[in-house]
Amino acid sequence: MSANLEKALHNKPAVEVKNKKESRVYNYFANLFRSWTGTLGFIIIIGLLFISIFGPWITPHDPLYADFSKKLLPPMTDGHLLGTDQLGRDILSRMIVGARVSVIIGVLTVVIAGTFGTIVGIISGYFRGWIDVVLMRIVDVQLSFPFILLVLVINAIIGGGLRNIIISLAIGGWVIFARMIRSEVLALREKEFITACVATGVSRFEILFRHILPNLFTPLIILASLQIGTFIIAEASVSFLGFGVQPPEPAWGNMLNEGKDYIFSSWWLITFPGIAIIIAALGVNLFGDWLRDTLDPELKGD
Amino acid sequence: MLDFIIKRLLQVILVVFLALTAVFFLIRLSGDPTALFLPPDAPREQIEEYRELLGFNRPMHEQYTDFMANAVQGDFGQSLRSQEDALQLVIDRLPATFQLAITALILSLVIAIPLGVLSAYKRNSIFDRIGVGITVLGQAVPNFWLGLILIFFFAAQLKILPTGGGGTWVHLILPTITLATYSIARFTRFTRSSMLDILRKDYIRTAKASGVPTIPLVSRYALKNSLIPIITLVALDLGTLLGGAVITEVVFAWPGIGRLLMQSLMNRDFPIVLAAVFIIALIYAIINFIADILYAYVNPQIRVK
Amino acid sequence: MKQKVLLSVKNLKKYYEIPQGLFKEKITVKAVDDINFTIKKGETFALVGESGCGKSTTGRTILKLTEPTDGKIIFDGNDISTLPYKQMRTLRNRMQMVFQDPYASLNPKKTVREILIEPLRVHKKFDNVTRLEKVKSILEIVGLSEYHLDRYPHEFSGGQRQRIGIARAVILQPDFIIADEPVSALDVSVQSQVINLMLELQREFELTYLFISHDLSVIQHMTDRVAVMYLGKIVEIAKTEDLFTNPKHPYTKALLSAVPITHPKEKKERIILKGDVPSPANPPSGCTFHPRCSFALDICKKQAPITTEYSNSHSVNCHLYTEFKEETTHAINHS
Amino acid sequence: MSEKILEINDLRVQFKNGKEKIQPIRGVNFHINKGETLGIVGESGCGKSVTSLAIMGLLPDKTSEIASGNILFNNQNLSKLTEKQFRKLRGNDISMIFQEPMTSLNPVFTIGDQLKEPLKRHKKMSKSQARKEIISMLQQVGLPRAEQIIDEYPHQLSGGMRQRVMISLALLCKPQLIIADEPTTALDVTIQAQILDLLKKLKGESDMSLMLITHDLGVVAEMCNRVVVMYAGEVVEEAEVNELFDSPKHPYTKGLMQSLPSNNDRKSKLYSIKGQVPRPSEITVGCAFANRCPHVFDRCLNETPPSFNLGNHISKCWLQDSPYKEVSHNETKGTAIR
Repeated sequence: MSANLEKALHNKPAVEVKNKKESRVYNYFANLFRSWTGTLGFIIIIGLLFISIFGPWITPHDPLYADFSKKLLPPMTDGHLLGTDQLGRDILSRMIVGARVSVIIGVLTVVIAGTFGTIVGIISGYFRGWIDVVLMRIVDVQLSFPFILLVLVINAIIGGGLRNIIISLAIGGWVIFARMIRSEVLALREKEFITACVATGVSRFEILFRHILPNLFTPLIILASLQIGTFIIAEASVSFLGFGVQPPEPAWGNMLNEGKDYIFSSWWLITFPGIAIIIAALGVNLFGDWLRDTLDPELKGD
Repeated sequence: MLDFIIKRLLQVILVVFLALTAVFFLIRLSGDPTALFLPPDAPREQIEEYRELLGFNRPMHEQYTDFMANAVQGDFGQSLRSQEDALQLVIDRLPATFQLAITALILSLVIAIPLGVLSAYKRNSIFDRIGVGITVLGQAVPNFWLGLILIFFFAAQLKILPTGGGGTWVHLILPTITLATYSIARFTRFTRSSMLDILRKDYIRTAKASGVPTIPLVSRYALKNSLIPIITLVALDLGTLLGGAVITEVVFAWPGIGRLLMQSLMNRDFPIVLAAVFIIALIYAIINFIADILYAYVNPQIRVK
Repeated sequence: MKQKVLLSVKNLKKYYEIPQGLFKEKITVKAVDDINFTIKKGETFALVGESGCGKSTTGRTILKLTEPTDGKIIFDGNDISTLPYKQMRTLRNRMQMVFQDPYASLNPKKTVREILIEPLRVHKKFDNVTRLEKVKSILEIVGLSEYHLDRYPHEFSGGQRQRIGIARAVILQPDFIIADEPVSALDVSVQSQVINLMLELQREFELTYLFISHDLSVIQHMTDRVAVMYLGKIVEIAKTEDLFTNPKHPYTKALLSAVPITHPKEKKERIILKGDVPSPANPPSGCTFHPRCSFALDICKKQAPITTEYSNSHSVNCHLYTEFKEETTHAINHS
Repeated sequence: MSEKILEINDLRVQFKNGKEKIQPIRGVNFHINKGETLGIVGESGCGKSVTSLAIMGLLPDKTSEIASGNILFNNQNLSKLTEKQFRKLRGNDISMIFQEPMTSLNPVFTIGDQLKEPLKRHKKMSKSQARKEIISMLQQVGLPRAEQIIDEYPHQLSGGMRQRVMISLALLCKPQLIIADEPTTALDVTIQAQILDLLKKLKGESDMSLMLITHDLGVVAEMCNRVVVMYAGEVVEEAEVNELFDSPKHPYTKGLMQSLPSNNDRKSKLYSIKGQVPRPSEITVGCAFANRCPHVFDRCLNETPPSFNLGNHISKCWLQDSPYKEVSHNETKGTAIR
């Protein structure tokens, strides 16, 4: 037999296998940059994170400093790139600081609602029985009430402020996670590889932690990324209606609330914060969509 | 079928009951509303008197059972402000909200379903790009902001449409567009994805193999199949539409339930809040119930058993 | 020579209840309905039947992957039918399973190393170093190699995955393996490789197999005794050679005759059964096979047949062999 | 010499997936004579289903294309047809029976609604006429209660009954050619026997041709006149059925036959072909079967073997080199076929 034949008959040897972990990260990025929507989302997210971390140091003016002599200046005047508001505060600076509020609210709400919802979903889906019935009844009841209204009613009752808006959003948002995780766990429980674990003699506890949890990671990360956008918009809506984050603390939503009275005279008050919300929500959604397409090929095209 | 209807009705009652219970306790735990109606330096006796009058001094469980007993008879008490019947106030606002929600729903279905179908069928074409663009952008635009921008252009600049208020069809135009945008985005997305899913199915290949041309294949065959998931998703999303209606009503000063609810929340006029919660939960439950029946109608696997 | 009995199943039943709503009565599906058989140490016992006959449910019930409704499962002298989950766990190192679908039965998030070490870890066998040695040697035995250790299931073909599944089952060196359609998801050329592997492993580790399959040619090749199932019941049990040369039950005869010929010149008398298998939720009265049986007697509609020993290793559940043993057997054999 | 109804010459199909391009079909040649049953045998991924979709013009249009070669149906080149022309053929002159009777019928339409489509499209029949025709066809394929089944939904029928419905759908317009893609694979063995029996009976009643795609050599032995064996996107062997079973020439065909349990002694080690079917991306130069072949020699690894014609028996293997002569595609047409 020739050497050529030897080669053909044997599988490729174990080169490259060692660098697997690194190459996987590399692959994700290569994949990301192949999709321009994903790349755009990624860039927006990096930008948002940058602004919200370094915000206080990069604002051109003090976002809280009111100068009535300079109120309602249009954009590009007097060193105010995006103009000033009715109290003469710099809009760009307020938007930069407001970004942090949106990011904190989006991320923290997802973490809190996601954690709570995941725990409920797992308990419900894995242990079934009466506890599942009770928990899912609660979820049904909550889902039978529009999300944004629920957040509004809760926030109106418990009061405004950053902490309370996060609590209200988390109370409104956990059910989505609970329901998704539960159905995911139910589907996993029926998978043959879980049956195979039972047949091997793996304990129920280990099945949950070693086999079910790792498989929940992908759907959870996808849902979380898509929910951040929902929460950012919800917070803006609630703040716009006069609840949520209270002035003078700048948030995109309450800037719009204050600006709406000047809609006939000063268009810039309502335009720029709105665009900021759109860009943020767009970035997170695009990235979330890309994540789903990449991590969960089953759902592709959705 | 009867079995199914009874089961669903029980569920509706349970949902409304639990929603009311939750909001009732949330309100009571958040503090005593009497203080709001009296000057800050009101004497103690006056506060007590007022609490007595409104029943806030009694034990919580008694207040709750009383409230429920009355609520069952349709009595949610009187508005703390205007002393009018709370439920009646809410019901009076119902037609305006319905008008807005239904026009917006119709508008979004009329635009979204054809767009979604086209987008899925001509995948990666210009239609698809437009469809996906609308989907992505529409979901990122907060509807209150869209409302403001529309007011700015059509009312403030062009002066061709009113900024707000209700009454005529002209008043309906901007709120409808505002409210429908998000739904158009969502429904286009549902339609597209469920259509894409259906077009991959074996039975579509079978129909092609027996010579069915493209247009009936998509419009008759695949659409009927994809209606099943679309109905479910649309029904689930009507909650978002209702929620959006509240915000839209506020932006355009539309005299519907949403605006009433907002004002009552601001004023802590809790009988009205409870009555509004009751009505909204009830409407939403009924919508879902109708969706289930529709679902059974288009899906023979449920209908014929 | 009297071989030791490893497993005996007595009056095993598995019923499922399907709720029909508030006002209607639940439907009971008798997936496995009162079956009896024994498996001797070292033999390969087959369960054969068409889809929905209850053969897979039987396998899963024996391993207590679903709880039996009634009956006894006696493994190596102990009744395990009522053992709770925890006690059952410790016994599982002696009884293992190979699944049909090599794609679904391996956790996609685990590497081969993790998949194969798990049984050893769970049953606290050996220290870490020895465990890895064991994993490597079992991989070698099933025809894979060390460099596959850190790969994920999706990097393998169906045949290779089934080898991993088999390796997981044999790594604990169990006494008894239930193989549920282990080769039916595989291509013809890979099928024979896996069958060879299973036969080799049986010799090497003195395994006892319960082999569940619908493929009669595979069963004929590798099993010692066969039980034929129809609608949750066993209709015939015999030694494999006996069953294939001398089937008794009309259903077995039809089943064997339905197997396609192996050469175009072969002529085969075919019994084409009428209609479809009835729903197990609403089985026919008496003998459940009677509506499709061309030899059905009046009694078949009214009364379920009892097990009749035809010879000491061949039993049939059919009225033809209880009521009118002599004449009818003759009639059937010449029809 | 019998008339050819279908002829495929050097067909190559290309699939695009992003930048990747693969060829699941790499030069396929065969033909079907009028009235005969041709079996196409091969394992999953050998390209047998892709071939059938190419004949039907049902390849996914954006991700795949016919790279070269042609498909002649009654001397009409199908690969040049417009979608509209093709539609007139599908379900009328050529029809297809699919593998999965459970998913191949639309769940939200009644059987009658689905079956009337081809009659409406191709035969311009009125509703009542079509209904009569459908009922008689349903009876012909052995469905009891045809008058009721026509108004029922697929989920109310069993797998075997649905496959009968699929067969009646294929037969409605009395096509000249039926392509059956694994028609019995999803069915139980007793139901398979019923369906094969039905196909034989229907074949005997008309002069239509049948192209039967299967992985099961037993089904081939039962049903076919001639057999084409496919491996990794190519035809590796083609012969009359008795000839093929009596003396298979290609090592792959031999291996397939020898590895059947019924061709081995009980409990003995089965003959098996080592390794596994290559993925289309793994195929390089030389014979695609070389890495699994027990007779492999140097030439197999470097040169792709041509199809050797051994008197009505074609084998694509270097073992058949001398004393037989190589046939080019043009010659194949002339000499390989009676």
